[in-house]
Amino acid sequence: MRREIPIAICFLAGIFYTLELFIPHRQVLSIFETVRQWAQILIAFAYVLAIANILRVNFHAIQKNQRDWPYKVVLIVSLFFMITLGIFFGGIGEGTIFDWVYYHAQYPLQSTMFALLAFFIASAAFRAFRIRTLEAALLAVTAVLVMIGRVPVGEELWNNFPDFTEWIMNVPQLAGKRAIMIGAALGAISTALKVLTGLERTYLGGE
Amino acid sequence: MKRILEKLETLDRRIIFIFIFLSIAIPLLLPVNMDFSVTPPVRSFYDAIESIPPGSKVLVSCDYDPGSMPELFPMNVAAFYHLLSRDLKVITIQLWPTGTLLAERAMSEVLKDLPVKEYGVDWVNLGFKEGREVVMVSLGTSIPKTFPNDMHGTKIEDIPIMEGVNTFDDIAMLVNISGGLPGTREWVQQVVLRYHVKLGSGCTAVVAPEFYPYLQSGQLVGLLGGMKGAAEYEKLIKRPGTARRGMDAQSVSHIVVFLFILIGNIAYFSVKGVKKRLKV
Amino acid sequence: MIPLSETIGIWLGAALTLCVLSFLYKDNPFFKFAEHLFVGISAGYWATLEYYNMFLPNLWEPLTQQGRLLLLVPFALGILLFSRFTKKFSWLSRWPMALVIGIYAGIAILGYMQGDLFPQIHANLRPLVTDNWLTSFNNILLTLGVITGLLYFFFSKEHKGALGGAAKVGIWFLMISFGASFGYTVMSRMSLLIGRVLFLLKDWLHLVN
Amino acid sequence: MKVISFIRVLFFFLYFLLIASPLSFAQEDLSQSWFNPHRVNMLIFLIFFFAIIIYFIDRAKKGKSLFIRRIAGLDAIEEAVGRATEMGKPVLFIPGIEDIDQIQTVAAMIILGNVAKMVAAYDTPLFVPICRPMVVPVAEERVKEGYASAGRPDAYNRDNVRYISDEQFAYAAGVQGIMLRDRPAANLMFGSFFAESLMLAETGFLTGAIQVAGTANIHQLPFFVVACDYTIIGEELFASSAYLSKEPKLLGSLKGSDLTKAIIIGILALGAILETLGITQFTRWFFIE
Repeated sequence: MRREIPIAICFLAGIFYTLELFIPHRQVLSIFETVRQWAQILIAFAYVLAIANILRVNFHAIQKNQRDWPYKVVLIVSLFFMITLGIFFGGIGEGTIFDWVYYHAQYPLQSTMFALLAFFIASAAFRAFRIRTLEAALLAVTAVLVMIGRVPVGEELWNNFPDFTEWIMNVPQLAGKRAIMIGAALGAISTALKVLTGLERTYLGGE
Repeated sequence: MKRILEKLETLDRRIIFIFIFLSIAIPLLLPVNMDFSVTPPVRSFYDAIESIPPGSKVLVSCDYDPGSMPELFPMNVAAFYHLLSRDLKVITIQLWPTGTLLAERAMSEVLKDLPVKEYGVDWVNLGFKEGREVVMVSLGTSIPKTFPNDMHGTKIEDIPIMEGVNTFDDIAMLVNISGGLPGTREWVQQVVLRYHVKLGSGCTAVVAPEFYPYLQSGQLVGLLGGMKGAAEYEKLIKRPGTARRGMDAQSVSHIVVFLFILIGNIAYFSVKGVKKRLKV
Repeated sequence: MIPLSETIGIWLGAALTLCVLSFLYKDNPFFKFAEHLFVGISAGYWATLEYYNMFLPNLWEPLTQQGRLLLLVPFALGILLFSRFTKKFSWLSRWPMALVIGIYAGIAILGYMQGDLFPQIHANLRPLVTDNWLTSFNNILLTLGVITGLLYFFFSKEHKGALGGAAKVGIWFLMISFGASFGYTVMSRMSLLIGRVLFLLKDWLHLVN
Repeated sequence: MKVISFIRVLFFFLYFLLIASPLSFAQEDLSQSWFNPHRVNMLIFLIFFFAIIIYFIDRAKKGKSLFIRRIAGLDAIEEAVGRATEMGKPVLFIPGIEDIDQIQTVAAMIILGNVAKMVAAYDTPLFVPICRPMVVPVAEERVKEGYASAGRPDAYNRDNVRYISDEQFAYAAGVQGIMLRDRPAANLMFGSFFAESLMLAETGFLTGAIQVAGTANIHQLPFFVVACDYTIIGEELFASSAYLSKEPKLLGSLKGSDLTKAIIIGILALGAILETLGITQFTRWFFIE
């Protein structure tokens, strides 16, 4: 029973949603929509598990006086700070403290982390674009051509550079991309089918 | 010489980081304003707005978040400026909750240059509405019913600019500043195909190539892609902004990356490093 | 006049920006602080958002105010998730998990078929000979690239002989594709850094107007 | 097994039903009808694909041995885990940043189970940082099951499956922290990745870990290719479970996928030829509104 019921639930839900595309009837669509919303509600419930997980892991770290434990305190305090602000003090709308913290702490952190990619992309290019083999050469040369072709200086060098870059994007690049997309789509569909039919059931754990 | 090359081959990445930082900071501090031409997608975006008779209404949907601000915010500002300076009326909405504040900021920057423009008469912000594609479709049935109030809670009937605006037929053009999903793709699929509205899009450089097919098929009248697209647009409307400013830094940083790739290879071939196969 | 809260905000933003950038030199206490702060704030932010945007409007309010009793089903299933906190009943939490996985696996089948498989095949069926030599060349290249690329993904045959050769050509196309995406992305990533440096130079230090 | 035979009968029934139904209809309001005729093409494909997979699974179960080519990146997982054990360092498994609604995340969970089994046999700690709440219980179950099937249920440590944050870059920062401070010797990244891919792979490279990464997100593959030791590309990610478990029925399904791929290649070639001859009906069959 511990395994059969979940597998049956998964199978029925999956088959039902596979049929969605083929049944345009309004009433059926509204059932699809309702149940899909249930799934989203369940995901909302999972946040409780997630927060419990953060607390457990970090409390254990603090308890055991693990290296860097003071930072775990920062983590837990800021987590509670945000939730308390949002739920008990004034909500999340414009002009609230919650909103202020988002714009002046979370946003700069987020965008600076994002901006680190500029550095990483440069160091990765330096290290990896060594022309060792034909494949590596294709990789490096295309990257350089596209990179230069997309900035004003590329146009200075050669008038048609932007057009050439477009051609790379639209023809050889697209061919490779399309092959991966078609293959991945087949793989994804067959994985989904295996999960639905219970051929691949290990994701549900053991007895 | 050989030792220098060996050093170069395994250069500390922090040295690369310093060069990248400088390649961006220096051009921002000391701009040379390298010239560039305007690409056709940007030109047609501009022309589409130029061809609208003054006094017409344009709907601008600002669907992005602070994460893509460096690329999209300059376009947003430029588009507002272009529309208002041509005496077109701007109605802005947002399908991303984070878009509201950004649209407000963009507008307040434009109003510094065009202080005569009046809220409710020349422009209005109807605010954010949850519902993604559903909102797009419902705008097609009725704009006032979808947005009964503006973002400050004022009733639509009391806003002069909204008089006579019912469906997309009363809108001369749609501009979408798109940071992801829902965005330009959804506007094309849900609105352009059904209601035959003119749609111009401003999007990030990463997704721009995906929208070229829409441009070719005429479902988009113009496309601004990334900071470069924004810079070209700023050039056309003759109001250089942060995108124009960023172009030197963009060029220099690309060249620096290129030079590092070159140095890496020269060092590699002269030192004849251990052959390591590229694994797929 | 800039309000005080705005000034404090800009200084806070600048300080946190520098904390994160310090990571480029090496891991250090400032980065560790910023990292843990970021994780804590953002986890709290998303949990709060989920509470307001999903739990309240889609479950709690319709259930308690409009009496839509059908919503007791997801409510009960959601509670079942918490059975994980006990040892004895934790297996019950597999029911909601199975429902979610089932629904989305079903949707994925359609999504990949409708979004990727059919449109990509459709878009690639093009005439190999046309009036325009460039179009013909492009179409031939595209067809060749997709077919050889797909051959690379054959698993049940050794990549030797003709198949091996074709798969090798396929890899070339994949490599061009990767290189192009890489080069293409450089632009966006540099723009992001430009945005951040502008914030530091303009909003914080007022060195650039 | 009765379920499967039932599906088979059901699908064949539907298939014959469809052959009888006309392929094209005029545009009309479908909100009252029970079948969308514009999507017949996809239904036929789905039935066909599934039938092929079932056929090959049947054959595999009857004991026909099935060849599968070497996938270097997947062999490397075992090697990486082995090296981590020798060095006495942990293994890090990153399952991407998307929720369980993404089939790539499900595929990552399946690989996670296989990795847990390997790790349990070696008695090496396995860290699994997670970005989405719903993935937490699934990953916990997978790891626990992996340890149990290796006969080491006692070695499972709940605290090693960690939710970090829903925020993409907070997650990346947290994972970077684990890489730098716990110094895992093997970083396995499988699933759906976005911009954080390069950040993770570069930091992992800095710490000197063996890195194996796999995703079907094409836009991130270049970054894994340049910064990781081995990259699993697109469909290989979905083939991993068959490859790692060597279970006949899964290998059978892989063979089914391959046959379908061969047919698609045939379609691409035939379609191009027909288009060249000016025959467009064939192409239209693949069009979806």
